[in-house]
Amino acid sequence: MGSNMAEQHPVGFQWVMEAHERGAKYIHVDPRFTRTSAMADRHVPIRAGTDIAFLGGVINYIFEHDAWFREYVQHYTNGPVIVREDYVDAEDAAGMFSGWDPEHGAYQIESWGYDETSHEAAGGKKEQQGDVSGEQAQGAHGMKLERGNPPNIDNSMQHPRCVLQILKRHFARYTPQVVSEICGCSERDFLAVARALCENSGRERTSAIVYSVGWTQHTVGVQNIRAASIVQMLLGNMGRPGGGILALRGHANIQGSTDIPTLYNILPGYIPMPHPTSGPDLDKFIELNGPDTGAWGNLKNYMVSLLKAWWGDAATDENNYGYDYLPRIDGDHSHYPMMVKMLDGGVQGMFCVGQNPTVGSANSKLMRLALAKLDWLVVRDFQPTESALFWKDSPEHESGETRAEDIQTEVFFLPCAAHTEKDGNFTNTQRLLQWHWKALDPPGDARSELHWIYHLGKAVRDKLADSEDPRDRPILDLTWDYPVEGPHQEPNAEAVLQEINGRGPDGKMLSTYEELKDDGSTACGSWIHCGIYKDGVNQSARKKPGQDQNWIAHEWGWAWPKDVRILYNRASADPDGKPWSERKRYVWWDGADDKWTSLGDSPDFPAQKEPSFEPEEDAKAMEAISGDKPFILHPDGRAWLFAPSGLVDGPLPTHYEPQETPFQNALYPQQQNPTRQEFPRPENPYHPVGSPVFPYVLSTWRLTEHHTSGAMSRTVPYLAELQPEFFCEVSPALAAERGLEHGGWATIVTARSAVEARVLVTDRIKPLQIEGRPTYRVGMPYHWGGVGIVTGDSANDLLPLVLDNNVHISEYKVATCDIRPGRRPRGPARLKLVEEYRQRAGVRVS
Amino acid sequence: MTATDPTTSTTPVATPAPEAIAGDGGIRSYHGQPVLKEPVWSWEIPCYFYTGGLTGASSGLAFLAELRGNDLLARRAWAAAMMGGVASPLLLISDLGKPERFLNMLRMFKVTSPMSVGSWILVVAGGSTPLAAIDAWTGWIPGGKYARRTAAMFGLPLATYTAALVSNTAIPVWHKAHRMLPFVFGSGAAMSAGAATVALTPPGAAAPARRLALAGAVAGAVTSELMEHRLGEQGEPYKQGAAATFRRVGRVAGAAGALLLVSRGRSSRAAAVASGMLLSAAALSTRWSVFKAGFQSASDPKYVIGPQREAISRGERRGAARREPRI
Amino acid sequence: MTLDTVSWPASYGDEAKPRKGFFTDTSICIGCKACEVACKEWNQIPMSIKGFSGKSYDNTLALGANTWRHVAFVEQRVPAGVDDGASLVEAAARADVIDAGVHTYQEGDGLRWLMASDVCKHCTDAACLEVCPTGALFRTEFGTVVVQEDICNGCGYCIPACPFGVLEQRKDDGRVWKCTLCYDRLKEDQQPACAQACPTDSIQFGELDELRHRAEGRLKRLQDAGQAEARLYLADDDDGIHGAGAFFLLLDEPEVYGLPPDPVDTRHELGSIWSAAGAAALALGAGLIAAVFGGRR
Amino acid sequence: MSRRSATLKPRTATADRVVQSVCPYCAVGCGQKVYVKDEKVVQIEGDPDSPISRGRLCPKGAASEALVNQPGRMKEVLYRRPGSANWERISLEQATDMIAERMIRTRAQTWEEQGEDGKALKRTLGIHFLGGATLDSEENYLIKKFFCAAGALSIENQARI
Repeated sequence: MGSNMAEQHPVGFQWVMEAHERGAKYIHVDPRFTRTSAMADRHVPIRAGTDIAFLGGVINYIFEHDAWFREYVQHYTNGPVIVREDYVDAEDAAGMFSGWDPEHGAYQIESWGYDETSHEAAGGKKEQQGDVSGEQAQGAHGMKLERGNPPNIDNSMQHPRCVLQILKRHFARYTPQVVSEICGCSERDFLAVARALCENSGRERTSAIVYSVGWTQHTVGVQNIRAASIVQMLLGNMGRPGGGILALRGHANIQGSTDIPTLYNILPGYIPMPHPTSGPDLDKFIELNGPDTGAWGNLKNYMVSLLKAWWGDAATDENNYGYDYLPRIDGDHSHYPMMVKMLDGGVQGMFCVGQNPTVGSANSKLMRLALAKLDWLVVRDFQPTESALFWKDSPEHESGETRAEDIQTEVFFLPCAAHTEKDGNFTNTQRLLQWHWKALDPPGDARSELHWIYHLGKAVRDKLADSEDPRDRPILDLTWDYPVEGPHQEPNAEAVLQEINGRGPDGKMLSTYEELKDDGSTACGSWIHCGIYKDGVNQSARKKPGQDQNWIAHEWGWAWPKDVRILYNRASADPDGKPWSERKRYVWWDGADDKWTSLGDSPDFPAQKEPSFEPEEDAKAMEAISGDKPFILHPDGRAWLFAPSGLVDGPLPTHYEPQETPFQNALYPQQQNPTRQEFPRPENPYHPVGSPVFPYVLSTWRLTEHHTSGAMSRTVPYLAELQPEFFCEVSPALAAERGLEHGGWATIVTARSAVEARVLVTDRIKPLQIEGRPTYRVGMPYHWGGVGIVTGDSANDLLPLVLDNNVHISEYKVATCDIRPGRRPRGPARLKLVEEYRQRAGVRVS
Repeated sequence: MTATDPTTSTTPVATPAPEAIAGDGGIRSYHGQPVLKEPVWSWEIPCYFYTGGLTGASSGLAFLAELRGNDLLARRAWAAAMMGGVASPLLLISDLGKPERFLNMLRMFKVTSPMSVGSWILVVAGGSTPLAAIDAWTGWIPGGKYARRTAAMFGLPLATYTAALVSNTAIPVWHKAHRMLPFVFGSGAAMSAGAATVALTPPGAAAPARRLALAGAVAGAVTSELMEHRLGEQGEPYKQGAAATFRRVGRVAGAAGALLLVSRGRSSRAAAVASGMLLSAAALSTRWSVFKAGFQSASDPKYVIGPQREAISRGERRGAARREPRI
Repeated sequence: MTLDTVSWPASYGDEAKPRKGFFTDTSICIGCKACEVACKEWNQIPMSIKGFSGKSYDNTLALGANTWRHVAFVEQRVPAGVDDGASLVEAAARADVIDAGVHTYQEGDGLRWLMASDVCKHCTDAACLEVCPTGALFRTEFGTVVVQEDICNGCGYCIPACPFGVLEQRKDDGRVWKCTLCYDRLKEDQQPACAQACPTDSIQFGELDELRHRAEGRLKRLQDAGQAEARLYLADDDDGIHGAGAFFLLLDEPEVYGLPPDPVDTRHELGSIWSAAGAAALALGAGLIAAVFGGRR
Repeated sequence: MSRRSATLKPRTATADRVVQSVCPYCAVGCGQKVYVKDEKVVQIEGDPDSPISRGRLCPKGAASEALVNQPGRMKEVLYRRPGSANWERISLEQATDMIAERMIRTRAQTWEEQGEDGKALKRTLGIHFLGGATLDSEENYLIKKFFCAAGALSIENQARI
């Protein structure tokens, strides 16, 4: 669902094809009929942005047919946990949960907590506020619990306030008929999917759900995934072979980019960035951010080791290991709010490193206008991208809105090295780090990012060397001494990897994060990666041929944490440690040797902890996790059907309509996700719900033949020729309604912009019947821009910025639009056209 | 593009783009794309078909006229043969781009390749014709009579092998006509040689050339008609586009030239020249018509798929696809 | 000058290798075009942008000088079930297939999207090779058909000779180019680039006998699973080209994929072609004699 | 058989060296073998040893050689002055120096030592970083480390997009 695996991950898709060959059922639930659908046993088209309704229907079906995996749910999830009395569900409050604070437009989440937990503990850690990223804002890593146990549990799961009963009630109205009405699929199709999932789950069988940005790029992105996780927990499909929820990531190291983030709100290993609340006090930070129990109970070990890795000898017990050197976040400083701030002149400098926001980011026109407000911009790429050239050629130049001579931004373009020209790790979509070796030196001035940041850092440090200013201390005290080699003085990437892995007091490489200490004796750049250089060997560079190993291929690359290939794999055994079935054997308790053993994976559980283990009084961290609780990152070791903390928009997924939609919410008076982030301003206006001026649903997507903004494909001859022109896909019925000619041109208009595209009339984009009328859709791949071998208008110019406040990702997958035959007007007439639409639709522009 | 409502359509196989199915006769194809590639040959090739025929038949005419003792006619016919004989390789080289590419043709002798065989015929005929002609005019060439015999003998296949060449392709309008096309080309060669010689020779000495031209014209008309008749629907390309235009020009010029030749060719040198030119134009046009018809036949999938599919449905051929597993 | 054409295996004696080929199973083709790109990259084929075609996702349109692997895309409406007006028998059959979880590729939603990677067929009876006057086209020790770029003189005869429209002239250099079945890679026991890349094994490379055997098994599985439309194409010695080195499993009639339903090597009629040409030459001779001797001088 | 045909050898057999790598496009993480001859990449193809990809590649992966040798690949540093209509060339060293200066200047001008409530912020929001997801983890690590130390808080990634 929400994934086009055959097109976006063709090589990964071989495994789906192979499973299918062996008799696995394969279903594609997606608005579009894609190459993925063409291969499926069944394609169920649904309206974009209605996934929660569909999955909610599946959850309801599971309860209606008593198909849930009782033993799994009882022991491994928080289904039996009783929730606080003051919790009010969205079902009972018109689509809003308890705790809504209209003044701040945010939820106070205390009431979502487990019964008999205190305010603070129940709400998890509250160092940060609702205006920060959801994960941190509401205590991603959980709440304070005695011995890892929720205070009130009803193992019969009959208590009206136990999670399972709340869940049942919450989704009771998501009947097949309602699903069909909201999603536009047939009841028959829906029931076939629900039945297939239930029939293929249990002790003997598992089902997997695959998603991609078709789920994340919504104002309800996180809750889409939550809904799937509820399905999988109820059916017992987590932590087991052939199960799980598989996020298919679109870029070589996008998983790695969050594990070791270049993200504003987290440190390596998902440690939250500090907030001013804790002041200079490290212990306060730990107290506010880490639960006492579970793997996060050792947050201080991880944090101190990280600080030691960064500031070395300058990080001492006296100075809180340099904790105060870290900058503080007190708001949403993510990409889109920063671009808006930039548009208002609040940002002086920007680095675009292998990234092309003027094509790839939503409302790319706003991106270009914002760049023009910078003092300086640095772009690193293979060749100057649209973002590097925004001052030279841009649609706004054509429409007369901007001129090169008026743009005062200094622009640096630095040529980058290719993956073949540097050593390093990509983390693939299943957390597997695979080392790629350098084959040759980069040409000319092209350099790796490692070279760039290392030498930039050195230059800054040199310039500040004599500074007495305390704010320069963190830079000067930084451990920044990597061995360099070759004619270009390239830093040694393995030396960096060793720092990430971490060293013990003796300077030897550490083997697991369990060895990290909070006394400054260990240094580790990313606790989840601890062990990647175990025994002084680059484990991620292991390349034992797959054909010489079993299917787990444990000696190829390295997966965090602890080289675990299936996360939470303790759940592949029953509470007593026996495999759920012989057929689905994976990790089990070996009574003879008193340890967890497996088919060839690392158990994601303390190796010697018996299934019957019960924590002692006052147990902390991993000691507080029972032997039958596989989900060790949660303080209670349970998977959360109901999320008492960690989310800003509710403990349970709830159907909300997208920001722009032709329809009213059929289930609740609350139309949209109440916590979504809007940026209403003239550059980013929104369409009214159900606007007849913008009657069609617009989606953007990718093609096999191109890569994101096209910077890595429109410049490559063999890819450029496969999909040479920007096009839109429409159904024959919409083509007839609007007089669009197959193979001709169409202009697609929103209140943001108007673009032109070639018309591909196809049955693949079927109209869906919603509320008794057909909804027509316009779909567009977004790969084109003004630079490259093949060029074209950018679909992202059409989209508004509107974010899921949990993660600040914009809603790329649904907006509304109009489409008309012919090419778009040139010059200022393009603006006029958009303006005319705005007025007709009564669009609010500020 | 006529858009249809997918919910009401009952067509079992429909496609969004109308070109996905070739319009005519319900023949299925891939988006109307051609199955075959059109030849890449340019204007030189149909001209060569003409000059080859002209050379071949003229050599024969000249040789025979010598035997008959009509030396004037023979010398003029040798001139016609020489013109064609010199032009032919030049045209081929021009089409290939470089002289050495023509030499490359002589790496092998392949019976399966009419072009290979033809290259050798051309080398022999084209090589001997100028010698023969010069010898006929001057008597200077040692062994000249052998050159003349050779030219005359190889002239005959030179005039018809080009038909074998185009017939031995996958292009339906050519290949299906492989039994008739050499006769069309042979007739055309006769007409070309007759016409050229008529134009070059005083009418008093040109009687055999006139007979040859007229016989060629009549035979050409008959064989072309027969060929198109036998092609049936496959012959449609002759009635379309450039092929049809050349065909019409060929017929009109041929009829006019023949008429003029019959009526005034014996008495008026001017009329003889005019009719010779008309008939030459007719011969050239006919070759062009055949040439273009081939292109048109290749570019429309229905001419390729239609007959193949029909032969399969008639049970004459099993086709290349099979649904029954052979295990 | 040589008189004999290289044949396989006879000309190679002990050097002859088992005949190599492709089995392209279009029932598992996902239309990713990896084969097209891998081929272009390996063979360093010049870029050729044809623009937006509107023909589904196909913008390269056909095999040619600069596209040696070509992926066809065909969108079709199919009756998918009782809801869509299909016969009850058909719907029931399809439902069984769906519930059995096998072999319903490229169907669903009343639509099917056929995808198929086409390539030079490396015919047993290869008209292109036979008509080539220079010997540039030859049969290798692997039984494949290759244009030798250092011999080809661009005469263009092979182009209309090919019943599949595979060969094409490259405008700038005048020579003809097509799939070599990666002749260079074969010499080092490496797979052709397309087969190596193909993510789903839709393109299978190997010894022809083995591939044919495998294909029969696959056809039977699909037929048994209710895929009545599945068929092998060019897998038999008794077709018009005596079978191909590159053969296919298709899910519709060949012409739907742009393939001729009954391709024939014209050499099978070479005898009558030459006879007709000879007869016409003789007739011309007779005509000449008649013209010269049949009246006054 | 022509001379060329008789002596034909694949580039994979004549390469100076072959290096195991990973595809830079999507996150499946297909294994690649990179063939180098005369300090130029001459071929990139799937690595059959990879248990992830078993030697296969998609069209983008198969085009990797064309990516690294792409016709328009820029090998020089470019600089555009404020208001200028054109690029000019500068050296890498000069660019590094100029960027370092600008970072320091912006940082100084936009430094926020503390918030309105008097609590320490120790940061600048005057610099925004947006990284692509084709950067290596080691590179991201140094970027995060350095920007954090500089107080340049708003570093972001494709992962947000």
